[in-house]
Amino acid sequence: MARIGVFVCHCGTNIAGVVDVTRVAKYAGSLPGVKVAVDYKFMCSDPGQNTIIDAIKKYGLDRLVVSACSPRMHEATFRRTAERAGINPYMVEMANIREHVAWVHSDDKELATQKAMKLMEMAVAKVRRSEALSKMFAPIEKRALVIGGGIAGIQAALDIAGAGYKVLLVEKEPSIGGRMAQLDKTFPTLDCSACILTPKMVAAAQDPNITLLTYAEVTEVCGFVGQFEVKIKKKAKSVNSKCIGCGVCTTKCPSKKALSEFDEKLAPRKAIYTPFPQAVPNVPVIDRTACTFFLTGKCKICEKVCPTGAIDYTQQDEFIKEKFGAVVVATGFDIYDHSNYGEYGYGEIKDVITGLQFERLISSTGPTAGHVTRPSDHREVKNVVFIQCVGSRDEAKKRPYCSRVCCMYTAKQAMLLKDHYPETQAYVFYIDIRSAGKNYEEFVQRAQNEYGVLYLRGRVSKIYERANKLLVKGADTLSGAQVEIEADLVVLANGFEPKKGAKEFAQLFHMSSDQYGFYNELHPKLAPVETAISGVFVAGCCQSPKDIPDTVAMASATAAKVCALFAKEKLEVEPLIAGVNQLTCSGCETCYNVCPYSAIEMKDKEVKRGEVRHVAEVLESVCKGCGACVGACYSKAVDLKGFTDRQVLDQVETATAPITDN
Amino acid sequence: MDNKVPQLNIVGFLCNWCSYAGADMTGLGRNTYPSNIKVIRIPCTGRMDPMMIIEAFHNGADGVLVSGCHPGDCHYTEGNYYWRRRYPHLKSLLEHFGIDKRRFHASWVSASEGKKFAEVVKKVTAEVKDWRDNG
Amino acid sequence: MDKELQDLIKKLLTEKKVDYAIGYEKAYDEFSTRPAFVTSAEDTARLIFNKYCINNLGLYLTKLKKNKIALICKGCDIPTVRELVKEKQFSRENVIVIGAACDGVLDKRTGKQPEKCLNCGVKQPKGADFTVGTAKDSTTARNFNDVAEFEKKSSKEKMQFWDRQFEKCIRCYACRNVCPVCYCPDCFAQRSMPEYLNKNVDAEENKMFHMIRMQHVFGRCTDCKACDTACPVNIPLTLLTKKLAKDAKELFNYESGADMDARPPLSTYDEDDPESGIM
Amino acid sequence: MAYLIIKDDIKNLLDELIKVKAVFAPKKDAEDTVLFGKLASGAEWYGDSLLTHTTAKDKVYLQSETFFKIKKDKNGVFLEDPAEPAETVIFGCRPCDARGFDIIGKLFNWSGFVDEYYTKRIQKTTIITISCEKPESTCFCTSFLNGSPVNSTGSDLLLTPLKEGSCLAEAITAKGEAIITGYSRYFKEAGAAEEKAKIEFKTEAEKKITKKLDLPGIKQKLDTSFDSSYWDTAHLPCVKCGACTFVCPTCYCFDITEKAFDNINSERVRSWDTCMSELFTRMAGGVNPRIDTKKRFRQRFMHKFNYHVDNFKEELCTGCGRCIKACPVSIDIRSVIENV
Repeated sequence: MARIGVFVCHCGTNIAGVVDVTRVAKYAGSLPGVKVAVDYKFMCSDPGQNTIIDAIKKYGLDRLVVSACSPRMHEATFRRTAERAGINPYMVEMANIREHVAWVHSDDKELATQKAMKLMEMAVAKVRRSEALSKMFAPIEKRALVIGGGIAGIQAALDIAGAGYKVLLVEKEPSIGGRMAQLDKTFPTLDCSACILTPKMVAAAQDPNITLLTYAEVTEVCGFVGQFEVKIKKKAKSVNSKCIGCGVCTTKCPSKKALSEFDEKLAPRKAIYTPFPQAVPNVPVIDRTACTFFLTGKCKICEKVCPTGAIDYTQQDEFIKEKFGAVVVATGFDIYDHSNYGEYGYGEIKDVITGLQFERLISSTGPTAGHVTRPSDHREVKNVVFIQCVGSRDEAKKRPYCSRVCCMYTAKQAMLLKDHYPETQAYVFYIDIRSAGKNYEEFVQRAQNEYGVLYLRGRVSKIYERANKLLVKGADTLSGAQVEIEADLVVLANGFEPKKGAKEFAQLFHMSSDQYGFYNELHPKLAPVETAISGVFVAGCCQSPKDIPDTVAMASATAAKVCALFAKEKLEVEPLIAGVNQLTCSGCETCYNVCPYSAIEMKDKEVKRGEVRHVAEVLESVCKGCGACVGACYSKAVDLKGFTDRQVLDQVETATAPITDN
Repeated sequence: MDNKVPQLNIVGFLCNWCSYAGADMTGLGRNTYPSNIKVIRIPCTGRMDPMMIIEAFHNGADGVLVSGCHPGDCHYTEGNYYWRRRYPHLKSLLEHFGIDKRRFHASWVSASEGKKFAEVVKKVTAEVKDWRDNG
Repeated sequence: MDKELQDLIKKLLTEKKVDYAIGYEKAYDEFSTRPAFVTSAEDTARLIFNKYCINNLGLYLTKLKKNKIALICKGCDIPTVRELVKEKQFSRENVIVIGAACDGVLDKRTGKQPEKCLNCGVKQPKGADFTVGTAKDSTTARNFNDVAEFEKKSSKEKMQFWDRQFEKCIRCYACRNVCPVCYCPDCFAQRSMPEYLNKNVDAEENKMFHMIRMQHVFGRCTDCKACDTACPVNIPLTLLTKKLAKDAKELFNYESGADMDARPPLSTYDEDDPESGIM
Repeated sequence: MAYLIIKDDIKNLLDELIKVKAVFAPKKDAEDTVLFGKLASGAEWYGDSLLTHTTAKDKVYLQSETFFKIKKDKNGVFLEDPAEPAETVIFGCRPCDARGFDIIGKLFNWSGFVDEYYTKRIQKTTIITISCEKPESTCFCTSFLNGSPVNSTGSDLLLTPLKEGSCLAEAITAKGEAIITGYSRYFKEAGAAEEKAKIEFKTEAEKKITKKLDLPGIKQKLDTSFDSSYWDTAHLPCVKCGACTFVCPTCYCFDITEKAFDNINSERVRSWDTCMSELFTRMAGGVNPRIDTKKRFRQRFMHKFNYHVDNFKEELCTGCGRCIKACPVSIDIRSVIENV
């Protein structure tokens, strides 16, 4: 006979403010098999857990029900509590009376209490059928995959490698560096972006534990934590390993059709190119969509000029398949495309540029060597209008979130402009200034007070092109006046959005993403770098917009998580897996056909003395416990530990029975 | 709709990874919904044996909701695709046996769709109530 | 035709191609036949084939798994063989399918042709290893009109209809036991841990048995009507099995036992499957 | 003393009985199934079929009988008896069905043990039987001692249809007598001519039953054929469903289970079981002495025509032939035992 203890948590007033917890505990006490039922302010606290441990000892309990918050929050906590008191950790069930009751039924305390009683009763019904399960272990491939070679990926790779583990760093572009490499200076210190990034890029390239794989993409993922199997496409570079990076090919290449991605399409680039001079690795690739040879069959100049014979036009995309124990996803962001902002000219006005384009213009490595000129006629500029919140905080454009860095980078850009051209005037249209961060507010104040940047609180309603100028019409809501500024250049503070294809990429790992496509962390506060997929971590702006220090911190956090995982000898895995009762198995192979992990094996086996039958068997180390086999088996021969038919049926039975509360 | 619908029993089967987490999110966002639904956590909609739903109706459930990850988002890759096939078949079979269409529903609710979960529960409760009140 | 059949089987048995021949023999009166298991050439004289041969003998394949069998099949029984081979219950090499041309059978209870014979496209069997006799297929195609008609009823009417039927049910399990695809070693209906179904016989419990059985045979049931004709209290199970066939066709474009290569509809999926009203 | 009742008055009699008792009689439904159903009026009685699809056995020996209800809570376990059975009339069953009650009645009162559930019900039940005018090809009641289309064993009142649109009514027991005296306006005394007509009726009807089994001979054969190779092949067509046993007027095997409604309320229920089912002899731990289908098949015939005869000096069969008709593969009980 089961000896069940029921522990009802108040969660301060979170639960107790809505649910009559003493009534829930009293009702629990009336249920068959329940030996003790108590309520307590915070069950998860130390004294709370000790209450449970004491009760286990005093009443000789062998299973527990904790009526508290979501099992996703504290199931692990109470399983450990049970274990400490000598009970099998899988003899614990939680009734979620916080997220599923108190917080959602606060409008009727009586109904909420009744539901809490019912959910508790269902958990009691389930735990009555629980079975002791023993822990299982799986091997760990102590090698990490870092996807994305921006500052987040580089930092994560360096940290993991620093701890002595091997890392494969995969980057889609020909060079690592990412967005940060495109920036001129960084706020709030105004130090040169390249100066602080380049050493890290080089360090990554030189670290013996890091393997760089640029111009490559992840195409397929299977497996699970400790044992991910990842297929990676190495795109054909058309340049082989003999390349010494002398750059002659790029200089001599006659093609000028393509626009430089690195320079945000402000300048042409060659068909054979390295994205920027400091690229790592310093090996060019041929853009086959722009190369004269690939387009017309004639040219081959690069091949002729290459001193080492590194050009290989016959190279093919290559696929490799490798195993990793953990994955850091740092795939970065795109900036919002403002072409659906009618008021800013639908992206058709040449001299309305993005913030990132401005970075390239003002960067000494940029297409204009740091001279801020108008893209349309290359004239120098005098009046520059900056507009904030483009594709941020805009419900109408389905971008209601704040991109967090635009206020800061606008201030920085306005200051840089003034530094370069003291005679220019910068205007900033803003909604609010968000400058939370160390030395951030001071930085914005400097822009206004020392650099004379004119901040106008309001939105721009229209930009007209008139007589080689841009007429910017807007409202200054502080003075209440309509303003019109004759500008030479308009710089938009485009917000961040998920990288194109982010959702498809998420599906490779079965990560969830939010409605915009930013990847979901496991918990917004307590697990900000983990994902719902164990062993997959997220860093940087693929999770949400953030600045460089936050990105670096997050990257290092993922590295810490990966290292903590790799430090273990073996991986403890949940024993909640499927099992086949071969006596009742009819050998129809339905389970074998539906298993997503190929964790079912069909065997001819002697199931009874003298009776050999074709039956299914679960490969325990491969099964992930999804239960697809259970849902499909009509012989009812497969069951899922922790979610057995008996448990579910008893929950159903209890859910539909009336409350017998007296 | 009114969140108070007495004497109506709805059993909800939610997958652990998306919909259960989504329902948690409903709580975090303090969105309210009718309290008739009693949730049973399952690992995946692929685990959803149609027998369990038949048993629920047999035991006197007025309505059943099964909710899982959006197609393509299944934590276990394919479970919800199998469910997406079982659902129309089962719904049609149940209706043939006289279990009204309004009593059996399915939804996709992701871990971030707390608001959607509340909407789904409201809609399901309203449909079941409509069945009970209007036959 | 009986002679031709007997000679063929005699030959197969003499040449030791098969251990058993499963056919029909006369039962208790001239209007009834029953399955006959013949193992020797001398014994073949009792084999007959006529319009009272209503049983689907495919049922016995799962009971004699280890043997080589010559099985006499009407055209409508052959999908059963395919389905069982597909479900790995029998190896196709171990069964010789002898198709018997059939002009339609008579239900011994009513003395009438069942509906399936009126619109039969396989009176001349298709997919048999040997065929005996000739018959002309019906000119009208199989249709789901009767099911569609039933579907028009309100859910309340449907429930009342089935409640009345399952009030009659005595849970003798004849329907399950004659079903060729109900071959589970231990049917859910007789389990006790967990007890999916109570042993208690009442209309509700009976209905649940039938609902679950119908769900379990979905996409596998070949609508052979064996259960319908087996029912000692005339519950029109055909209304259910035909519904399964209709749904398999309409929802998944699948026909049980028709195509050896098609995966059963619930053991596969397509990423582009319709959402079917999922919220 | 015999009486006559006009056929038209039978419906009136039923209408009156309905007012005071639960009356079960053959009713035909939309699927042409004829079963014993509770009558709401005498007009619902369907008298044109020989045998109903199932017997009237389930009106006395319920397919699922609740022994008691159980309520379990913190204060203990409480049992509650089921409601008392109602006064019942089974109208229009056949002599073979009625004889079934006699046979299983002996079992439920065997060597001093009284099954109170069966006994209570049969005591409150009046069985009104109608003699068979047109026996069918599956009938073989005359093989049994006393077996006949006009046999009265197990009946309280026997009606034998005579040619003139009336029935001869013979009270067999006091319960039958009570019907005649209680509703005397429908009955008038019969004369010698009617008594003679009944004998003619019997001769005519028995003539139609062509199959006669040598039961003592069969019993002798069965005594020595337990290990006969006959069973190896005889069982092959059998699909091991329970149709034959569930339509049988004499099969009495049962299973006792508990039906739980929730954590608090449950019932202990006795339900019919069938020796054809693998579950029937499965024991805790999984051992099953009759796992072979052959053994289960053999058991049914051995029980009916051998073991039961040893214990009760009569066969566990009345020759109604329902099992032959209900069998999905048309297995004929007569030929199975004859061919041993």
